[in-house]
Amino acid sequence: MDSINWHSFFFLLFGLLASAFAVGVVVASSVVRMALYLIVALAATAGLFFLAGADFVGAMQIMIYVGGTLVLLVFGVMLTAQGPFVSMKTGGGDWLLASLVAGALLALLIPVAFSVPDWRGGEPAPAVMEPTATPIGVGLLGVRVDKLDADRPESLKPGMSSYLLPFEIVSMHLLVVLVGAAYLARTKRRRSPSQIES
Amino acid sequence: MNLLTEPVGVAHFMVVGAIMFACGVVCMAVKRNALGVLMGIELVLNGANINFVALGSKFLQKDGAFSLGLDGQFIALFVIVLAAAEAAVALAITLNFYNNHSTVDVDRANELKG
Amino acid sequence: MPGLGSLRNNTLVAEFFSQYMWSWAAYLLTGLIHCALLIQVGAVGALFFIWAERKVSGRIQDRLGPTRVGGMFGWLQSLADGIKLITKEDLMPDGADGLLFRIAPYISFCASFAALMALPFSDGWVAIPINTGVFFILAVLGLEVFGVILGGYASASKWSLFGAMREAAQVVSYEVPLGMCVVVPVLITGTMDLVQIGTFQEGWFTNWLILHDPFTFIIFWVYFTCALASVNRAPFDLAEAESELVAGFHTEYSGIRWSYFFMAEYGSMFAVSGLATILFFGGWNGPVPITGWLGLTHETGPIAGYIGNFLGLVNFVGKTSLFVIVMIWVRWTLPRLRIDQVMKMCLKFCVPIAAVMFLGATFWQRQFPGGVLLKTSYGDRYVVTEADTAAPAKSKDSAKPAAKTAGEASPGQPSADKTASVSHRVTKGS
Amino acid sequence: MDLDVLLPKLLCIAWLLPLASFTLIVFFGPRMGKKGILASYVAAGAIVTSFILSLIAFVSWIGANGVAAPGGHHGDEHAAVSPLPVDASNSPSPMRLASLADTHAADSHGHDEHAVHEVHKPVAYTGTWYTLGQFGDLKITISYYIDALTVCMFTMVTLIASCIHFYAIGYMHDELHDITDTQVLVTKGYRGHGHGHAGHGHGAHDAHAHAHDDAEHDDHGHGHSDLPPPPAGYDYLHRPGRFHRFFQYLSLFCFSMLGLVIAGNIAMVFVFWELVGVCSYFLIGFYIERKSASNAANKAFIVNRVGDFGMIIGLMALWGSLGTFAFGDVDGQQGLFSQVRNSAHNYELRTPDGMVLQAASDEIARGVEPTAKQIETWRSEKLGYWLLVIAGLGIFCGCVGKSAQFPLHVWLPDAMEGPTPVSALVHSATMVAAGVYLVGRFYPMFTPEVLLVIAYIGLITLFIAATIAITASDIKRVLAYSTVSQLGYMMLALGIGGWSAGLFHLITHAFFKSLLFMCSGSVIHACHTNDMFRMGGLRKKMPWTAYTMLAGCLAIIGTPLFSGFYSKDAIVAQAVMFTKQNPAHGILLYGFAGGAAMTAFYMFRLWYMTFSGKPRDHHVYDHAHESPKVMYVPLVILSVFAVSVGWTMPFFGLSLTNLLEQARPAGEIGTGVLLPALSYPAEYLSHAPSVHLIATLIASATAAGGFLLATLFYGVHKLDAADVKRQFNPIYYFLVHKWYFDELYNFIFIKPLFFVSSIISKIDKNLIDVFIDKLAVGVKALSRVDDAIDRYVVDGFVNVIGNWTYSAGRSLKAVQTGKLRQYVMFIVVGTVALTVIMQWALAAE
Repeated sequence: MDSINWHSFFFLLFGLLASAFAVGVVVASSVVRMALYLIVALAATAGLFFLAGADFVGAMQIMIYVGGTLVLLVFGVMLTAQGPFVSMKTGGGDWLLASLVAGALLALLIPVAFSVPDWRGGEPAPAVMEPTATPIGVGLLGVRVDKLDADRPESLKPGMSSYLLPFEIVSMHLLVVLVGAAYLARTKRRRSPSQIES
Repeated sequence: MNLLTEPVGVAHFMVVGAIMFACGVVCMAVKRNALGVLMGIELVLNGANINFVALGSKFLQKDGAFSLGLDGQFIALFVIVLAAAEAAVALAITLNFYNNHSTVDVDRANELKG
Repeated sequence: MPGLGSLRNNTLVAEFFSQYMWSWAAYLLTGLIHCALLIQVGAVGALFFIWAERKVSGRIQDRLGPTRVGGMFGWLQSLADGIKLITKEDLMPDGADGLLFRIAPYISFCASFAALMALPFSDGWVAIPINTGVFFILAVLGLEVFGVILGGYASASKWSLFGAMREAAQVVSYEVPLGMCVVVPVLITGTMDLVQIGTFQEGWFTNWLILHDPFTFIIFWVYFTCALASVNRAPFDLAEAESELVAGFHTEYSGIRWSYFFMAEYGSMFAVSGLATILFFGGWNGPVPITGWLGLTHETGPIAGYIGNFLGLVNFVGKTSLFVIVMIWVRWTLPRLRIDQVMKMCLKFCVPIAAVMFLGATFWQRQFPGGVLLKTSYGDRYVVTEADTAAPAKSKDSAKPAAKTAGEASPGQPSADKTASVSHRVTKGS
Repeated sequence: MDLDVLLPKLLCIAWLLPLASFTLIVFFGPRMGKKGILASYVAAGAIVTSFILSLIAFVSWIGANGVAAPGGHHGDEHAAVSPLPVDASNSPSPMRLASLADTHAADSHGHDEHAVHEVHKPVAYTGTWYTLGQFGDLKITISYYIDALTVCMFTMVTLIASCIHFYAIGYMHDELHDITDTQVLVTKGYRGHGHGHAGHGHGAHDAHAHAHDDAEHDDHGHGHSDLPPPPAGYDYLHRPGRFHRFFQYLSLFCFSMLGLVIAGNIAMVFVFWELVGVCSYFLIGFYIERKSASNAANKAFIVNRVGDFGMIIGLMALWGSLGTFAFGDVDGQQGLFSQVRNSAHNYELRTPDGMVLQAASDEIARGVEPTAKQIETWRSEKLGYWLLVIAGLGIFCGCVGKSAQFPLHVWLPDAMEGPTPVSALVHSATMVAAGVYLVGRFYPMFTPEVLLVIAYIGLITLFIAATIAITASDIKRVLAYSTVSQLGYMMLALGIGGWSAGLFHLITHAFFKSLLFMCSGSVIHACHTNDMFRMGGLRKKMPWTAYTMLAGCLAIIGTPLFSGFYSKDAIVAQAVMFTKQNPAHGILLYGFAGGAAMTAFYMFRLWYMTFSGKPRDHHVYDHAHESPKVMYVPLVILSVFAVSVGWTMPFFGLSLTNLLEQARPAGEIGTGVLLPALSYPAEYLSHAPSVHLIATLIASATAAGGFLLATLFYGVHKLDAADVKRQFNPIYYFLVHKWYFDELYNFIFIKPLFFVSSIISKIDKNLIDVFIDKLAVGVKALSRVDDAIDRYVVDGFVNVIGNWTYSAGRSLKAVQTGKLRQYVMFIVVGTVALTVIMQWALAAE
């Protein structure tokens, strides 16, 4: 027996976890359970990111997705968690239809994934893991360390831009979104009694 | 191939991504709870993210002819951040919807029916 | 094992074991050893700190605290309590969501335990050396609240639900200033690797980052406040405010599940205190460089290095415990805040102060890249070697200062060094 | 700091400060303090700071260049400044064109008697601040040309302007609140075009307001307690005060004037020339609701435009042939002066190569090679000389307009419609001085022929204006004509080669004329009338004004020891020398002397009628009062200067003439080319004691004669003016009607213009309008057709499409279920289907 490839082993572990809990999200009827499963699925995805060598993105996944997004979701659950809304049943026809469509989607996507020979794996990959936090951080500030010109190390390859502008846009976007969300979700002023009478 | 003994490739990651994507789609399609739909969106985005990261990874392809390089991670980062923003807005919309209709059933939100 | 280069140290240990058994078993064994050690930190630490809490609170309230169990000072009191908890009947309310109710304490405990995985206890003594360690600890600690929320929700009790909601609001809010505070040491050291941050402060206590500049000094106190809030300690313990919510989110819990929550709380207290120690108080580097004087470094030899590391561990745990005890002291001294005061504290004070300090530290770093008090040795230590700087086309006279700044901006491991110095050069050039 | 760095900086700041003040007031004027009172402080502060800066520049100039006139022209009077051995061609720019004794040139060309005197190039700092644009070789720049003249002018302008700013704070006080203008009648119920409408609107005229133009030219329309009731059906105009606007214009004016003075090229001069004209227009028309004021403003502007037309011709002649506008050499490029008079030829006037080539362009086109030798040949054939004459005459044309010389002098007296501080600043001290200044600045370019024209124009002007002034009854008009006359003096002086004499008189005149105007303003302020026949005996009521005005009068008539004496003396001396050398033009001296006598006569007529004797109108007399301190303190300051500005400072040896000598253009005027008989004496020759003695005698005698006559008529009433008036009735009316100039122009220009325009209007109405009408009818018919097409074809088409879209929308409506989950399904199914179809399609390929 060949020795176990631990990378593949952990991939299988995390992949199965992610898939299983993603299915769990679909199947679960309680919103809170859905949230729990989603967390596990997302955390497993973070594990997949680590396996793919994207440690910074993985950490971000945990920090923002799992930490931030889901706390927000749970927040919403708490605010709307009153008896009848926790679970709402859907008709069997809907389920059937959705499954068919999803099946078609999978049938489309999975062959596509295997259609490129290079993507099928099987060859041992380079072993050294490089930290990605610094290149990503510098890249967000406008310099792509990984795209340096071999001839002139002080400059980028022609046409290789970086992500300073998207970064700024996303920052502004986040700010606007937070303000907008706060505005949307604010407590509505109750109508005064006099208005109700009239 | 024996997945336990041979190195995995991009395709395997993409399969996981596809499964999450499909689950997300089903989730959006069958959940009547607005929060369920939201979670479906998160799953869909996450499935896409897996593809980006996998295509940018150095460990999964030998020569990297189709590799996105660090760009994959950048895109994934932006997706994560935008997903957070989207979740915040969607939650706010949901809360507003709840305030107006006293429910989070998306089937009841059909006032824009043609 | 390709791709898991971050588990390098463990790989060494595992390879040692794998001479005697199957490799997978060797890896498993390695992992188990680490886990066992870390759980000891959680469990034994909890025992000690609970005892310390009782003693401290006793002294503060002008009484003696536990005195009997275990002889002097009642130092076995916590153990006795633990045994009692384990043997207690495990209750679950009727309307509870069984799965979530059961799983919630584990989630909390796992989160605080996972945070300890990335915490270095001495130079290089860390379970998993992640080069985004700071980030990882923050992210994982943020997950602890999830268990609390699930527990509160699953209990089907309005007290629990209220407690959980309060906690969610509080923790989500305080993560923002906490993150900002943590960014400042990262900014100064140029790395998120906790080991490197610790090594950065080697030498005298003047090298500690809290004394690096006025902004770090102020931001430490903001960090400490936010840390208190994010681990739900008094005066921010609204999630378990007895006077209002019975016992908050763990009202319905008892027995061993309750004790998991308890351990999670003390575990995360230890984690944030340890983080504070590393980020601001030199980690395992003492106020006085005794290990250096005694020659207990890796340069002298592996045994001496091991002893030095052990002294560092003692140093680290001592400082961390000191912070935990300060937390205890705060708890029994200050009254609990109202929820609106908690929020106001975060949004109106902590966030702006942290933001301003962050800006200030940025400018300080720009103006005095070496800090002001930091004078001693680290400057030479991180000079990039000639091989790193000679390769790119750069004039000879400018190579030296560039190397120095690059070294200060990003000290540390050789593999990261090259990237860092290159990136620095690019930033200057563009 | 070196002077070549310091001076441009100082003067630039001094120049731009009023602009800053103007900008501030434009934007924030009405909000500056109560009713804009702060605007005056801003403007005054700016100009005072400018003055201080100019003074620093003045002092540092003296510190660097000494107080003595350069060269040995003055024999033993002044020690000659040792010339600095700096080679002008090598020195960097902005270069210090040192007093260069070009002895080599003098030796090699030592053919005439002047060559024994060293020829100096004046010290001047040139440079460029900003290049606006470059067209071929021509650079349009903001540049500077700073020499002693510039510095003196700067100090003089800012000093007088400062005094006038302070004076105006008091004088314009009424504008701080709403004003009832008794000179403007509006129909009852008219409320004006809204308060505070910007710019010079046509408010009152539009509303059929009638200018109530009686003999009284009252600057002050504000209500007295004893307002005569307005005629039935009319109201007096009631309008908000415009205090800040006044100071805004003053600031802009100061900026423009200083820019004109510091300008380093003739194009920049022209720009500021126009700006000055615009300011003058604004200020004359300050009381825009009065028809007379608005007419006067228009008149001033249009008459100036006539002169500017000539100036543009001159500019074109210069640009077309010489390719540069700059006065001095900048960045190694030869300026105008160097092209006309260069050191290689001992600074003698030579037709510049460019003009020669321009004039010889026909021959060049025919293939004659323009070699250096050929150019010399052409030059000796006087080719291009006419171009130089035309350029000079053109530039002088502009000066004629601006300095109100005959025949364009008609606007200046009417300009007295503006507030009195404006009259003092704009129409006596500075703006009208701009013309004289430009003649002085442009002096090296003028050929003897042009100078002769200048001299005669000056003579005619001074004579006409002096005669009119004798009969004028309006106190300000007397002064206005006096100004015109004095400007004539200056032009005359410049025209007969008295360069420093003319400019010296320009500066002394600026002081005493602004003093006189401000005194008259003070009187008007007190009496609320301009009419001298209603004044009298005011000396007791307003002593400060009376005696400062007396000082001004003494100065203007050239009483010994007063400043006017020195300048007039210099002019007379030059005139004596000139007529000695050119007996044919003796009239220049006699006309001059006659003018001087008339000056003395009308000035003292004015003073006596105003201040001495018995009050003629008791109503006016009772109201009269001394002006406030803010008004008479500037008077005192100015009177000090009016007396002393011509003196040579004891111990220092500092005198204005010496300073001006430092800026004297290099080279002699020489003899005329077209008029060979004409030859100009060098100015230093007139400093000979023998000439001076004659000059002093002439000047003093004429002045004394005029003064005595005035005293006889108006001081002691030995002779009755009315008798004389009766006796010379036709002449009197001829003079009262200002030589019928306005009527003449009316007949020659305006009437024909109206005639021509009426014909054109008829053509327009009967031919063009009819054609357009017919065209319109045709278009109307065409549009009917078009309308039908639009209605039935285009609209029908659009309607059909619209109906299709509508029905399609109705049938597709059902798809829009409003259910979120179905939409998700649609998206996914669509994506899958699209992919499948595409794959199928690609595979089919």
